[in-house]
Amino acid sequence: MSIEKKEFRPKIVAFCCNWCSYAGADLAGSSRLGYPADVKIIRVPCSCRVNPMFILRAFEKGADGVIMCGCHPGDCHYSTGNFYARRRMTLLFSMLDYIGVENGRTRVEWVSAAEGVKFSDTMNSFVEKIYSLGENVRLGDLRCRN
Amino acid sequence: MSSKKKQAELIEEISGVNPLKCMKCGKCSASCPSYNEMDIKPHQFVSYVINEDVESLVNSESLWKCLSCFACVERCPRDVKPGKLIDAARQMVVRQRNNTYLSPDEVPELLDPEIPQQLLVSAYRRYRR
Amino acid sequence: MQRIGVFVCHCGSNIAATVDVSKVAEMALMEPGVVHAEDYQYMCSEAGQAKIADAIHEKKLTGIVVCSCSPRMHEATFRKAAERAGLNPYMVEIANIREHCSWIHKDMEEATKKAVILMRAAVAKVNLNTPLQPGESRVTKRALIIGGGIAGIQTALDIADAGYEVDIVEKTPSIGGRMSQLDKTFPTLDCSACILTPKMVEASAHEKIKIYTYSEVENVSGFVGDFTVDIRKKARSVDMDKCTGCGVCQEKCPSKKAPSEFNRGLNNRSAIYTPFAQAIPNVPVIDREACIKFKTGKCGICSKVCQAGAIDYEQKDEIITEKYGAIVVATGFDTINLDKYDEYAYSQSKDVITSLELERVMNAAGPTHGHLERLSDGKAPKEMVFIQCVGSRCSDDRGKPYCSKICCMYTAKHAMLIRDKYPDVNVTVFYIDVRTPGKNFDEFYRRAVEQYGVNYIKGQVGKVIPQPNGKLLVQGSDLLDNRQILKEADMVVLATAIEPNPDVRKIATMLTASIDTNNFLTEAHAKLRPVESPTAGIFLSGVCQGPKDIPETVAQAGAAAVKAIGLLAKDKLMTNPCTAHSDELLCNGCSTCENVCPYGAITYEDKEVNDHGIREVRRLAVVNSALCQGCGACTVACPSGAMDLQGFSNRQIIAEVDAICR
Amino acid sequence: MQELINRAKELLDDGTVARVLGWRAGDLPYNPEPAYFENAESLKDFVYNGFCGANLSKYMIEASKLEGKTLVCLKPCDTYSFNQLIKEHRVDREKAYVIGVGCKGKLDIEKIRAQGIKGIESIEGAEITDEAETLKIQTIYGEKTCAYSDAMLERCHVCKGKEHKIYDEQIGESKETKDGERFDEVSRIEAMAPAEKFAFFKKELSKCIRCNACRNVCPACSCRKCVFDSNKFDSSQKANVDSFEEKMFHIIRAFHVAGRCTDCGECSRVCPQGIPLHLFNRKFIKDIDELYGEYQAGDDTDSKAPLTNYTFEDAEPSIVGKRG
Repeated sequence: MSIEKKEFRPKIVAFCCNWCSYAGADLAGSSRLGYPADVKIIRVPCSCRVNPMFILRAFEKGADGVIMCGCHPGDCHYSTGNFYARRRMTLLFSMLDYIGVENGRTRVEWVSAAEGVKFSDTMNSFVEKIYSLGENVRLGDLRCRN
Repeated sequence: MSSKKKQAELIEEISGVNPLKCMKCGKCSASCPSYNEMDIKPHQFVSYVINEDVESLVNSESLWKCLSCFACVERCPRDVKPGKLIDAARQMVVRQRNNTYLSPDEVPELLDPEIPQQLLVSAYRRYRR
Repeated sequence: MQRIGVFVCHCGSNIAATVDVSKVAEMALMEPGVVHAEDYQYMCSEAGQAKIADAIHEKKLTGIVVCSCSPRMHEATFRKAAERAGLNPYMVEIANIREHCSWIHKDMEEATKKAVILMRAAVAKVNLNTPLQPGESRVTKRALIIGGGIAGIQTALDIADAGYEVDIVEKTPSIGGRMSQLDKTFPTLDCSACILTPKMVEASAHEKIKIYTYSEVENVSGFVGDFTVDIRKKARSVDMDKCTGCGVCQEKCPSKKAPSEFNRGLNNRSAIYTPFAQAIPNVPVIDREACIKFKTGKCGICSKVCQAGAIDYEQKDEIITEKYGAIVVATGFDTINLDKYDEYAYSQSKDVITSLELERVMNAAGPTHGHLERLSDGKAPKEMVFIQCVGSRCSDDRGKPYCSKICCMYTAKHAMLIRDKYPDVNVTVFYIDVRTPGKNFDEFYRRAVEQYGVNYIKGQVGKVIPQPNGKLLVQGSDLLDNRQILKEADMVVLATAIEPNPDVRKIATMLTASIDTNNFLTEAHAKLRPVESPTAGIFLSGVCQGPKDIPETVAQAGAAAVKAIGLLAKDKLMTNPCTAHSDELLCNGCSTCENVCPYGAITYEDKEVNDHGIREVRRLAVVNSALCQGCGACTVACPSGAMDLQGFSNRQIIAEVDAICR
Repeated sequence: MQELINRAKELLDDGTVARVLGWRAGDLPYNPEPAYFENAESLKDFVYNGFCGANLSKYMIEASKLEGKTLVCLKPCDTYSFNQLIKEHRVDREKAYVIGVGCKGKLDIEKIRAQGIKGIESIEGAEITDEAETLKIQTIYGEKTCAYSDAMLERCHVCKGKEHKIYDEQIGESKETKDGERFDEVSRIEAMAPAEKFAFFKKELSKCIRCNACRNVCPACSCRKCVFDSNKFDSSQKANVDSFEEKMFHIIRAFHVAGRCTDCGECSRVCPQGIPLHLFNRKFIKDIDELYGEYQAGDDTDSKAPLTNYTFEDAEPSIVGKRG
């Protein structure tokens, strides 16, 4: 993918749980498995720490995509955290889809500490998706003041 | 891109096989029933593709000695499936010869009751794409 | 307002080659709260840490941001450095500009831009950091070892020798594990039992070691230093105190059709049995599935012949609850199921056996009393074929993707022993690669070839076809000679892949220890913390962590013991201060958070509060910070935002989001 | 209504309850308001008619702190909210004397106005005991009529049922008013193209003035302090900082009550701008029913709520894209 400077560069926030996905991202790094610099990672202890407020806040502040990564279901460091996270995100994403936000802008992916390749592949495909969706205008102007 | 590389990539595309996964265990050659008839052995198919020497493969005896029994495909521990590679090489030959496709309507006429079932199945497998 | 210092690490060229580190430092000075910024070659070095300490003193810093490698790598280092300089260690945040930036991006401008943003996010977070004080929790000075094989025994002995109580929980009726089933060990060819039995005896006689055999871990709660474990002692039907181990019951037992687990099902045992002669404890168990008394109510012979009156048909499972400070997992391995490998005719012919079965065949206490013979007709074999990598290094779903590591060596051992004892037997080994790293290992393999004339053929076997004459036709390839080989063999031995004991997944779940896709327990760090689980207080010993041979297992068992001792030697532990806490004025007392807490750390109390002059008694959530592990599930469940997580507070994460999206 | 007043007097007189929580007439014929009655004397102002839509269960949070028992009048749908509040330890069952009052569907003045009926002076037929199928409305322009069911609140057309889920005694008959499907509206929106959905919600949410009426009336939104008023998320402001605020507010509000919302419909009833806010809550209810099994908040006081529960096989979030 070659992007010229003036072209659209998305802002992408990735929430990664400390035990699996953040370590998976570290492994992607130490294995030199590249993905676009548009992705910025925020470390959280567990995917169950990710509040829907954070995701909406990211969109409010201009994010074009938000992705959350956690341990595979059943492998959560805290046993059950990602199960709750899975339900929360499913409902939140469904709601965003319901109000007309492209569901490609949100994603949940389970990445273990050993899956550096998966982390990098996931980020590459997510970024590609965001490029194809273009700049996120919808979430910013749901209320139109004309 | 060189034409050799293109050919090798075409083989990989048709077969859906990544030859780099091969660990050179030789189980394919150990499984092959027509091993002795072949000039290029099943485990060598992989290195021919990796070395981009598809031409030798296409001109080999092996191409037509393979029974498409798929024993090598079944048993390959690394999912490399040499049988699919040779199948793909045959496809390349067949595709180059124009007008050699049969339409499905023509098939029943050509059917000889003496033809072994296995040959028919194998023929369909070869030419299904 | 915080006074923040930003320290940008070059990490040699690891970061500096792709990120303009001085630019990052320069940009940092424009961030709110930042009063100091510098870059340096190696921040983690002593000189680098000294720079941080100096800046803390000179600039009166209240917060630190280190832009460097992953916090998983050096967060602890920098926190300690800050603490030494008098700053609360939790006022340090790391911006990961190596793993998440310089190592994955090539373009300098782009990588620098990203590094600046990551720095900003960390600065935004530190602006909201508050000093945190770790709590204290006590340490129960007793360790639990799950699994009584050589790994478990060695760990137990080492911990017990250091003066701490150790309990071993073993699922089967005796300790000893896989090693007790082996005949000889490579590369010295010692008799396995001869070196294992003394250790088993030592463990059972050790005053600090308590052994629960025929028992399983049922439930685990608590946390590092203070685990509470329920152990199910399965009904043995024999009173351990009364039994003298005379063995008469086993002789007289009329039910002798149960396959012997110890001999891998190659022969049968009685319904009341001790698995093997040197079993510890030397007390039999009744296999209730096979026992005639339990099946029909009639029999009771064992009870009649037992002079000691030890047989107790009424015995029930017993649950023992015990507290432990540390838990070592040593659950070991088994060979994989070969049902999916039809081509090797394992299920069709009795003369195709696994290597572990061959160990039993070669062993004097085994089904053939140590004579090498075909299990189908008892004839002595003349041609033996060994097939390597059966189920190992497989990327399909039939086998395992990893190398089982021990097979090359034990096959060389088997081949050598057979050629030594039966020089007229021809031995052929089909291999893909011969992997013999290790002290005296390659020499050992070369001896098999050079001294004992074992025929090694590079190539895999395609199929094994049982012949009408009872022989086995082996069709393999010889890749070096480029020919296909057809060989008639009398016996075929499969070097079957090993896999972690299937029970380990259940145990890992109870312990909240992480486990990989192959069911191997994950270590805290692949290189630097190989015997610890990421879950504090859980240690790994033996094959449950990855394939290894006996010397490696014993070495790891010792290492796990030292780590456990290091924990048990402490009287108190500092607890992670990044725990949840509830704002009394905002809490609704609705119990939602309690419902999602995996640790039972949240309880409710009726407490008087003073809410802006209104004094009233309210039902409030209270977090037990010793139990809380800081996952944050409660913080999202809480609708009012009363519940928050220290170190990862709502406002901190939002500040990071804002900084990234700015 | 008289039976209700008589019984309330009895209970006040014999000291069973210290006060009565009901409705009294407002300044207009169609806006009765929730009220406490401390003695028999004051009960003369008590009303209960078709316009008494207000769900009184939320008032029990405060009433639970008062001395003595409070008699509370709950319609069938209100009892779900009351149960949910018991489950969340927000009300004290021991402090409440619940009279399950009959309901034949509640009226929406906006529906009447929408039929062009203006200048209303009085309305006949809204009495709870009245069996009449039509309302007689005296206006300054003369008498108008309107079918009762045409004036009913949307929520009554998809009524959960006439059973009271919790009560100490019941007074008055209830009527089955359900004649629509609860999720029809949600399904209709789900079937729209993204741009259409977006346009729909843009139009609706643009009306929001952040008066917080929806939040204040909602029995599930009973936090002592709302996250949008506290500094816990850097989100405390009543006026909107930017165009995103309403969306954030309404989505988060719906999320916070997801699995707890009984679908009482009060949010939509009180919205001065007429935003169909129940469409957010009902979307979550529909998703929960479809993905995690049918669940009705307030059906009982002890079941596990969908968002504090899980199964290993739960749908992945990617199902949102796959459902189409």
